[in-house]
Amino acid sequence: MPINYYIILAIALFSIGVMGVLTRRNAIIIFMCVELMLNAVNLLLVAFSKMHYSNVASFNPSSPVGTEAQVFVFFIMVVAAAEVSVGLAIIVMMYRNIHSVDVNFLNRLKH
Amino acid sequence: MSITEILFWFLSALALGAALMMVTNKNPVYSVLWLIVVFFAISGHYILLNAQFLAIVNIIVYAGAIMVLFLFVIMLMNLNADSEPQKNKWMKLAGAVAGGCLLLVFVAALRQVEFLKLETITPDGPTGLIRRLGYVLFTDYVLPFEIASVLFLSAMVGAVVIGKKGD
Amino acid sequence: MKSIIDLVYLVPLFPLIGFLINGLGRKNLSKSLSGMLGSGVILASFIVSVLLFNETRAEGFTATTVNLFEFINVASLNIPFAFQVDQLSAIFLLIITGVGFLIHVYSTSYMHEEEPYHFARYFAYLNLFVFSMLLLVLGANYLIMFIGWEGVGLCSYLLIGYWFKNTEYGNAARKAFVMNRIGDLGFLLGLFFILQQFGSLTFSEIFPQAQGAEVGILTVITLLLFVGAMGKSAQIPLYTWLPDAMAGPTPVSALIHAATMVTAGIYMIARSNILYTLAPVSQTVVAIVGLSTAILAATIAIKQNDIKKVLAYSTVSQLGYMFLGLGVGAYTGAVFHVMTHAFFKALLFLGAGSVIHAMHHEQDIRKMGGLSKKLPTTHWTFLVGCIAIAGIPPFSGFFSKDEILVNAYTHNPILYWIGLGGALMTAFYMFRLYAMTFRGSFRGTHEQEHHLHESPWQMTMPLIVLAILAAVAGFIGIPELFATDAHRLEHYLAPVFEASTKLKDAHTLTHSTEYMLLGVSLTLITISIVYAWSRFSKKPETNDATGFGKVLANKWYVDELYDSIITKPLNAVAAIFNRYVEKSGIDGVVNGVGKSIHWGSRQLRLLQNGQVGTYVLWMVLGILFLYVVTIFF
Amino acid sequence: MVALLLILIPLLGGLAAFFIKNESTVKQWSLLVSLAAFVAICIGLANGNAATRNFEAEWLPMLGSSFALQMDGMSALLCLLATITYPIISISTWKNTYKSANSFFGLMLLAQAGIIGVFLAADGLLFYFFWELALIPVYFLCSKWGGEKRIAATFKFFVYTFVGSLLMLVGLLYLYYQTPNLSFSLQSLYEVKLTVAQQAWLFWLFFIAFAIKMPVFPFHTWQPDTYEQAPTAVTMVLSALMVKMGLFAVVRWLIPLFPAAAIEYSNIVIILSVTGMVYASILAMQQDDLKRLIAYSSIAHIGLMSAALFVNNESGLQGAMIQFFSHGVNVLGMWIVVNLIEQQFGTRKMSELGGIAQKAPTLTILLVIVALANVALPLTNAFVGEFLMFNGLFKFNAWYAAIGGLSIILSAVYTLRMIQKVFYGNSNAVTANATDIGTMAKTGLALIVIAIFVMGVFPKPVFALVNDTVTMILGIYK
Amino acid sequence: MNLIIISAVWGIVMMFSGLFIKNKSTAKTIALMGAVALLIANLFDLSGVMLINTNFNGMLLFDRFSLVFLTVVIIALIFYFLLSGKHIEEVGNHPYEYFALIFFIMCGVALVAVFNNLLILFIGIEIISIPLYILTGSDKRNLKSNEAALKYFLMGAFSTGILLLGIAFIYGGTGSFQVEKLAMPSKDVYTIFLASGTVLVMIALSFKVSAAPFHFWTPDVYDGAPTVFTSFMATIVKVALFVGFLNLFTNAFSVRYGDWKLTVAIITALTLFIGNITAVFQQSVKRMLAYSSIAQAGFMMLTVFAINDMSKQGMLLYAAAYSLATIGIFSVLVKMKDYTFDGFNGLAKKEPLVAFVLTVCFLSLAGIPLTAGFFAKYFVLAAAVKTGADLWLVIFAVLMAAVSVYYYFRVIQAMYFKEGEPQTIDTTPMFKAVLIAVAALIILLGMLPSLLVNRLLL
Repeated sequence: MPINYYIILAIALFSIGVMGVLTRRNAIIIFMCVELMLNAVNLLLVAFSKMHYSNVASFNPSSPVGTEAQVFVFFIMVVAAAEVSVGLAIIVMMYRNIHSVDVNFLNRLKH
Repeated sequence: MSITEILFWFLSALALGAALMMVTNKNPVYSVLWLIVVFFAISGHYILLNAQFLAIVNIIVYAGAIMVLFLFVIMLMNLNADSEPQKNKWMKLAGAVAGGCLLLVFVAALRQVEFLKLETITPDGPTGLIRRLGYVLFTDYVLPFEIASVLFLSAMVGAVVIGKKGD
Repeated sequence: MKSIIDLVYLVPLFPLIGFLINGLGRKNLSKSLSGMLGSGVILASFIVSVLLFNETRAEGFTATTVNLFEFINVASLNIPFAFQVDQLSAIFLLIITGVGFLIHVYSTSYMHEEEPYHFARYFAYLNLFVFSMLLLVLGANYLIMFIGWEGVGLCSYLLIGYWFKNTEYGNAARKAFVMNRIGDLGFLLGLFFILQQFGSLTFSEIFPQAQGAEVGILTVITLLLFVGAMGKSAQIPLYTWLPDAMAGPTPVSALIHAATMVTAGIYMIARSNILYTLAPVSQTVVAIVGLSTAILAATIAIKQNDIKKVLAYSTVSQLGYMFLGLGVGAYTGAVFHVMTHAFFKALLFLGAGSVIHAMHHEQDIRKMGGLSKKLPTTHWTFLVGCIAIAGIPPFSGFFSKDEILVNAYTHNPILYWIGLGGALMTAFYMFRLYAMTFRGSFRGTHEQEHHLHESPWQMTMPLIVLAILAAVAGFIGIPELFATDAHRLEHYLAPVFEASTKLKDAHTLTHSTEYMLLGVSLTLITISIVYAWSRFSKKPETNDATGFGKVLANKWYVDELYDSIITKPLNAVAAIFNRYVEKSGIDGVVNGVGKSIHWGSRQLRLLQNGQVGTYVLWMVLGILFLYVVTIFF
Repeated sequence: MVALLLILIPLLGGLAAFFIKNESTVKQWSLLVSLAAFVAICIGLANGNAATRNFEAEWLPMLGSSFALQMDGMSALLCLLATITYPIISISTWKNTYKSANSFFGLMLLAQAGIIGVFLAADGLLFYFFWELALIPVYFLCSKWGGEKRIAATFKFFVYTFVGSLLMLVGLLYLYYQTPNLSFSLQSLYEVKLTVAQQAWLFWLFFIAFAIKMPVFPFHTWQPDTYEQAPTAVTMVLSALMVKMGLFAVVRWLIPLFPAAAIEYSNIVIILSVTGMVYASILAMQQDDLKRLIAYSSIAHIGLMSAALFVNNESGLQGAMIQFFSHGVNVLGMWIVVNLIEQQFGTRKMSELGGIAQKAPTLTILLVIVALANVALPLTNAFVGEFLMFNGLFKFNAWYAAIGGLSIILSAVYTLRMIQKVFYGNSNAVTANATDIGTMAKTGLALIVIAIFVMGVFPKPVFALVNDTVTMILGIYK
Repeated sequence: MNLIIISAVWGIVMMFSGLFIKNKSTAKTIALMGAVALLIANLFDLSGVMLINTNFNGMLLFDRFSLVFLTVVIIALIFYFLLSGKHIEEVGNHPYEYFALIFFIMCGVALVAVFNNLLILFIGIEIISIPLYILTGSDKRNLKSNEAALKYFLMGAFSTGILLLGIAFIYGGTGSFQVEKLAMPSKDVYTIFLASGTVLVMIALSFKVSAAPFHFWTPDVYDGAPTVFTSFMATIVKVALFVGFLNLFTNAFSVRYGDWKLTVAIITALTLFIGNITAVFQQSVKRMLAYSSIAQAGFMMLTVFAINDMSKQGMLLYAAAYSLATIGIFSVLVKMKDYTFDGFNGLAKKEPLVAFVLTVCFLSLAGIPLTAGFFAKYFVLAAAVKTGADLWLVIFAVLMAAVSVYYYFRVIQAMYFKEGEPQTIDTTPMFKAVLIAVAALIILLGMLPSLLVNRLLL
C-alpha cells in the first residue's frame, strides 16, 4: 500500500472536516467536524509512523522508529478529550443563555 | 489485490462516505452516529497500519466516551433536524469550494512525491504494540505525560467554572 | 599717508549720527533742536566733502580706496567695507551734501507744523537717506554700492509714506519700494555675474579686467545692472512709481526724487562706464530706453495739473536724457546734467513746496494763478528754474542738455532730433506750469488768498542759493564754442572715464554744425516758451482734458495697464494657489492620505462581521493563499 | 562638558519647572534656566578646545551607540541661537498668561533640551532620539495651549514629521549595518562606503525626514496650520529653532553621508526649494492671518536656505549658515510683534487691524526694522546670508537664482502690505485704544534689533565660527 | 523547570484555597505570593539551581533567552496582579479558580517558552488555550462574554487542527518531533512534507498570536472577554506564544529560512496593515486596544521574519515594553465605565497622575523615544534591517507605526486637550504607586534598554 494513499485519505478527511466547519451553523456539528479533522491528523501521523518505520525495517525490524508518532496520537486524543469537555461546557452555557447553538446568532461582537 | 488492499479501499470508502454523511446530514444525532462510523473506519486503518493499541483507544475514547458526550449534549438540548436553519447559500458554496480547494492544493503539492513510488508499507512490526508504546510513554515521554495532568486539571476546573449552575 | 582722504568715513558718519540721535531721541528733542541737528550734520558732511573735493582736484590725484573693515570674507569671496574717493564720487558728494543741506534747512520751516515727535522722525529719515546715498556713491565695490542702493530705496519708502495715516500715500510708498526691488533684483543678478566673471566686486579690480571679458557676458552684466538703474532712476518700464512718490513731503521730493536718489542709476552706469563702453548693445538699449522715457514722460507732463506731478514727470524725462547721454557715451554729459538737474529741479521742487506751503497744501495748478505778486522770491527763483530746465543759455540746463544732445547727434542724428522734440515739450510744459501758477489771476478760495504770504527765510534762502547755482553752474561744463577753458568738468572727470574715452572713436562735430543745431533748437524752444507763456497766462486750462489730452492726463493708462497685466493676474494666481493648489492640491493630498486611511478603516472593519463562519472562511482562504505562495513559489 | 551642560540645564530645569505651582515663579525660573544655558554656551564659545566642548559617555554599547556630543562651529552657532532665543521669548512674552503655567514652561524647556541635543549629537541613534524628543513637548504645547483647531492641526504636524523621522530611522539602521565596526558614531557613519544606488535611496529616506521638518515644498502644508494654531511662544520655538533642525541635519547628517547622491539630486532638491520660495511668497500675499503670513514667508526663506545647502559651493553654504542664525532672530522678532498684537487686540487678522502706528510708534518702528530684516535689506543680518546664498545659487545655475530672486520682490510686496494694513492707515474700533509696547517686550525686541544690525554689519565672527563645518562639507564633496 | 512545577502546584494551591477560604479578597494575596514564588523559582532557574531534579529527556531546552523572557513575563504578571487583582476577584463567583487557571496558563507559558519537542509545544499551547476559553467566558451572564468564549473556542479548536496537521507533516518529513532534528528531512523526497508542515505550523501559530489573516477572533474575543482577562491574554499570553513561535522558527527552521521567508513577510505586512488601519476607526478604547494588539503583533512578527540575534533581543524588549504598557492601560480601563474615547475626556484634570501614566503607556505603544516602546520597535526593525533584504517590509512597518500614532494619540488628546466630565476612578495610593512604577520602568527601559537586553549575555 503506497503511503501516499493514506496521506490523500487523511487530507481528504481533513478537508471534509474543514468543509463541515465552513458550511454548518450548529456549534456542536462544527465542533464535531473539528474532531474529524483531528482524527484525520491522527491517521496521517500513524501513516507517517509506519512510513518511517518501513524505511528502517529492512535492516532493523525492531527499530523504535515511528513509535513517537503513535504516542503523539495518544496525546492528541487526550487533549481532544479535555477540549471536548470544556467546549461542550461552553456550548451548554451558551445554550442556557440564548437557547440556541446557532453560530450565526453570535454577532453582538463585530466591526 | 491483496486482502489488505481490499480492506484499505473498503475502509477508505467507508470513512470518506461516512464523513460526508456526517457533514451533510441535517439531523445532529445522525451526524454523531456517522461520525462514529468514521471513527470505526479509522480504527480499522490503524489496525492495517499496525497500530493496534491506538485502534482500541480510538474506539474507546473517541467513538465511545467523546461521542457519547456529544450525543448526550445534543439530546439534552433536544436538537433535531429542523432546528438548524440553513446557512446562506453562497456561504455554503464558498465553504465547500474552499474546502475542496484545500484538498486540491494539498494533493497537488504532494503529488510530486507520489511519482517517486514511496515504499509500500511493511505488514507488521513492533511499533504499535502496547508494550513498546508504554515503554516510550513512561521513559522518553514521561514529562508530557505528567504535564497532561495539568491540562486535565485546568479542563476540569474550567468545566466546573463554566458549567456550575446558579451563578 | 594720513590725509583728509582717510577721513572720508566722516562724510557718511555725520548723517548716521544725526539719524541715530534724531531717531532714538525723537521723543525728547525739541523741534528746533532736531532741525538744527539734522541740518548741522549734513553741513558737517558738506564741509568734509568740500575738503575731499579739493583734494581730488590736486594734480596727480588718483582714485583712493579706504578700507574700513572686513565685511564679507569667505575664502573665494572677499568684500571689504571700503570707500573709494575719486573725482566722480567727490562731485556726487558735493551735490548730495550741498543740495541736501539746503533742503534740510528748507525742511525745518516747511515741516514746522508737524508734532515734535514726527518732526524728529522726519529728520531722522532724511539723515538716514543722506547716509545711504553717501554709501552708494562712496562704496569701493558694488556691494557697498548696493547697500546704499537699497538703503535709499528704503528711505524713499519711509519718506513717501511719511504721513502713514493716508492709505494712498502708503500705497505709493509700497509701489516705489516694490518697483525699486524689481530693479534691485536685476542689479543683484548683475553683481553675481560680475562675481562669476571677475571674482570680485571691487571697482578697482573689475575695471582693469573688463577689456579681457567676453562681450556677451558684459552685455548681460550691463543690461542687468541697467535693470537696477531703471528701477532706481525711474525709466521705462519701471518709472510709474516716481510720480506717485510725490505723496511724500515736498522737500523729500526735491532731495530724493529729483536731486539725488533717482540719479543713482546714472551714477552707477557712469561708475561702470567701461563695462558699458565695451558692450555696445547695452549702450544702445540704455540710449533707447532713456530717450523713450524722456519723450513719454514729457508728453504726460504736458497734461498734468498737479504741480508736483508735472515736476515729477519732468524729472523722469530729464533722467531719460541723462540715460540717453550715458547710452551715447557722453558720461561727462550725463554727470553734468545730473548736477545741473540737481540744482534746478531741487529749486523747482522747493519752489513748488513754497507755493504749496503758501496755498495750504493745495497742489492743483488750476486753482492757483497770479502768485507772482504774493510770492516774489518764490516766483523769481522758480522762473530761473524754468528757464534753466528749458535750456536757455546761459542757464545751466542749456549747457548740460546741449552736451548730451550734441553727443547724441554724433552718435546718431535721429536721436538728436527726437531728443530735441522732448526738449521742446519740456520748455512747453514747464512754462505752462509757470504760467498757470504765477501768471494770470488767482483762482483759489478767498481764504487761501487771504493767507498767501511769502515763505520764511529758511525756505527762501535755499531757493535763492539754488537759483544762483541753477543759473551759473553750467559754466563749469561750457563747450569750446563759447570759452577757452572749456569742459572743465570733463577734464576734472577724465580719469574716471579714461578707459572708455580711449575706446571711443573721437569724432567731434564741426563748429558750424554745432552752431546750426544750436540755432535751430534755441529758436524752437523760444517759440515753445513764448507760446506756453502767453497761452496759459491768459486762458488757463481749467477743464478736464478730453480726447488725446485725456490719454496724456491719464498717463497713457500705463498704471492701468500694469494693474491689469501684472498686479491683477498675480493676485489671481495667488488666490488660485491659495485655494486650489495649496488647500485642495498639496494639503488635499496630505489630508487625503489621512482621509483614505480613515475610509480604509471603515471598510476594512466590515471584514469583521461577527460571523464565525466568515472568519473561518477567511482563515481557510488565508491558508490556501499562504500555502500556495510557500510551496509553489 | 559644555555640550552636556547645554542639554542638562534645560532638561533638569524643565523637569523642575513642573513642580513650581506659582505662575510668576515658574516664569522667573524658566528665564533663569534659559539664561544659565546661555552662560554655558558662552563658555563654550569662549573656550574652543574640544575637551571642554565635547562630551562622550557610554550609553548603549551593544547597539554601537554612545552618548556622544560634539560641538563644532555650526553646532555652536545653532546652540547659541537656541539659548538666545529662549530668554528673549521669555522676556517678550512675559505678559502672556497660561493655564497650568508650570507644565507650559516645563515643556518649553524640555523642548529646548531636545533641540540643543539635536544640534550636538554626534551619534546617529542619539540624534534620532533627540530629534523625536524635541517633537513631543512641542506637540503637547501646541495641542494644549493652542488655538481653536489646535488638536487637528498639531496632530497633522506631529504625524507628518513622525513619518519622516521613522523613514530616517530605517535609513539610519541600514547605514548602521554598513559600518565596519557596527557603530552609530558620526565618524563611523561618515566612513561607510556605499554604492551609488544605496546612497540614492538612503538619501531620499533621510531627505524626506528633513524636508518635512524644514519644510521644503511640497512638504510644507503642516506649517501654516501649525504656526497659526500654536501658542505664539511655541510658534517662536517652532520657526526659530525647530525648522533649523532640518537644515542642520542636512549639513550634518545628509550631505556628508551621501555626497554622491547629494550631488546627483541637488538639482531636484534645488528645484523644489526654489519652487517653494516663489510659491510660498505668492501665497503669503494672500494671507489675512498674520501668523499664516509669517509662516509662508518663513517657508520661502527656508526654501532659499535648503537650496543653498545643496549648491555645493562655499558661498551658498556660508550664506546658509549665517542665515540659520539670522532667520531665527528675525522670525523671532516678527513673532514677538504678532504676539503683542494678538495679546492686545485679540485678533491677528490684518483686515481687522490698522493704524497701530499712531498709538504705538515704538512698536511700529521695531516691527519695521524686523520686517526689513525679513526682506533682507542690506546692513541687516539677513542680507549677508541671502546675498551669499543667492550668489551660491547663481553659481549653481543662474536661472534658478533669477527665479528664486522673484521672492525678493514678492517678499517686499507681502511684508509691506502687512506693515501697511496693520500699522498704517487710520485706527479703527479694534485698535483705537492701542497702547505702546511694554518694557519687557521692548527689551526683547531691542535685543533682536541689535542682533540684526550687529550681524548685518559685522558678520565676520559668524563666518569664522562656522568655517570649520563649511570646509568639512566642501572637503567631502571633493 | 522550577517554574513549571511551581506554577502547576500553585494552581492546585489556589484551587484548594478556594475550598477552605471563603473570603474572596484573600485570593489576590495568595496569587501574589504565588507570583513571587514563581519569580524566585525562575531566578533559581536562571542561576541553574533546580529545586527538583527531573530528567526531561531533551523535551525542554532552558536557554538564556527563554529564562530571561520568563522573568519578564513573571514581572509583568506581578504587575498585573498588583494592578488588576481586585478586578479578577470581581468577575464572577469563582475567584480562586480564575487565579488557578491563570497559574495553569503560566505553566503553559513556561512550556511554550522552553519546549524542545513539538509535543510539548502542542500541550503547552493547549494548556494556555483551554483555560483561556474559560476565562473568556467567565462572565457567564454576559452574552458578549459567552459569545466571545464560543467564538474563541471554535476557532481555537480549528487552529489546533491546523497545528496538528502541520506537526504531522513535519513528522512525515523528518521522522521526529525533536526541535533540533526538524531542520533536515530524512529523505530528500520528504522535503515537501516538511515545507507543508512548516507553513501550516506557521499559520496555526499566527492564529495564536493573532496575526492576519488569522486574527479574526482577536477583536471579538478581546472585546467580549472580561476586561481583566483581556489584559492578561493580550499581554502575557500573547508574548509567550510569540516566544514559542520565535523559538521554534529560530531553533528548528532557520536553516530553511528561504522557504518561508516570503510567507512570514506576507503575514507580517498583512498584520500590520489590518491591525493598524482597522484600529483607526474604532470608537471603543477596548476594541481599539484589541486591534492595536494585532498591530503590535505585526511588529513582533518582524522578529520571526528576521530570525537573528537582534530579533531575540527585540522580542524580549518588545515583550517587556508591550506587556507593561498594555497592562498599565487596561488596569485603568477596567476601572472605567465608559470605554469610548470620549470617556477619557478631561481625565488629565481630574487624575493627572493616572493620565500621565496612561500617556507614557500610549507613547510607549506608539514607539516614541524615551519610552521602552521605542527601543522595542527599534530592535525589531534593526533585526529586520539586518537581514539586508526586503526593506520594503521595514518601510511599510514604519509607515504603519505612524498610523498607529493616530489612534494611540486619540486617547492622549481626549485626556489632555478635550473638555469633558471625567469619570470617577477609584484609585488607592497603592494602585497609584504601582502605576508610577510601571511608568518609571517604561521610561527606564526607554533610556537604557541594555538593562534588560544585557541579561541575555551571560
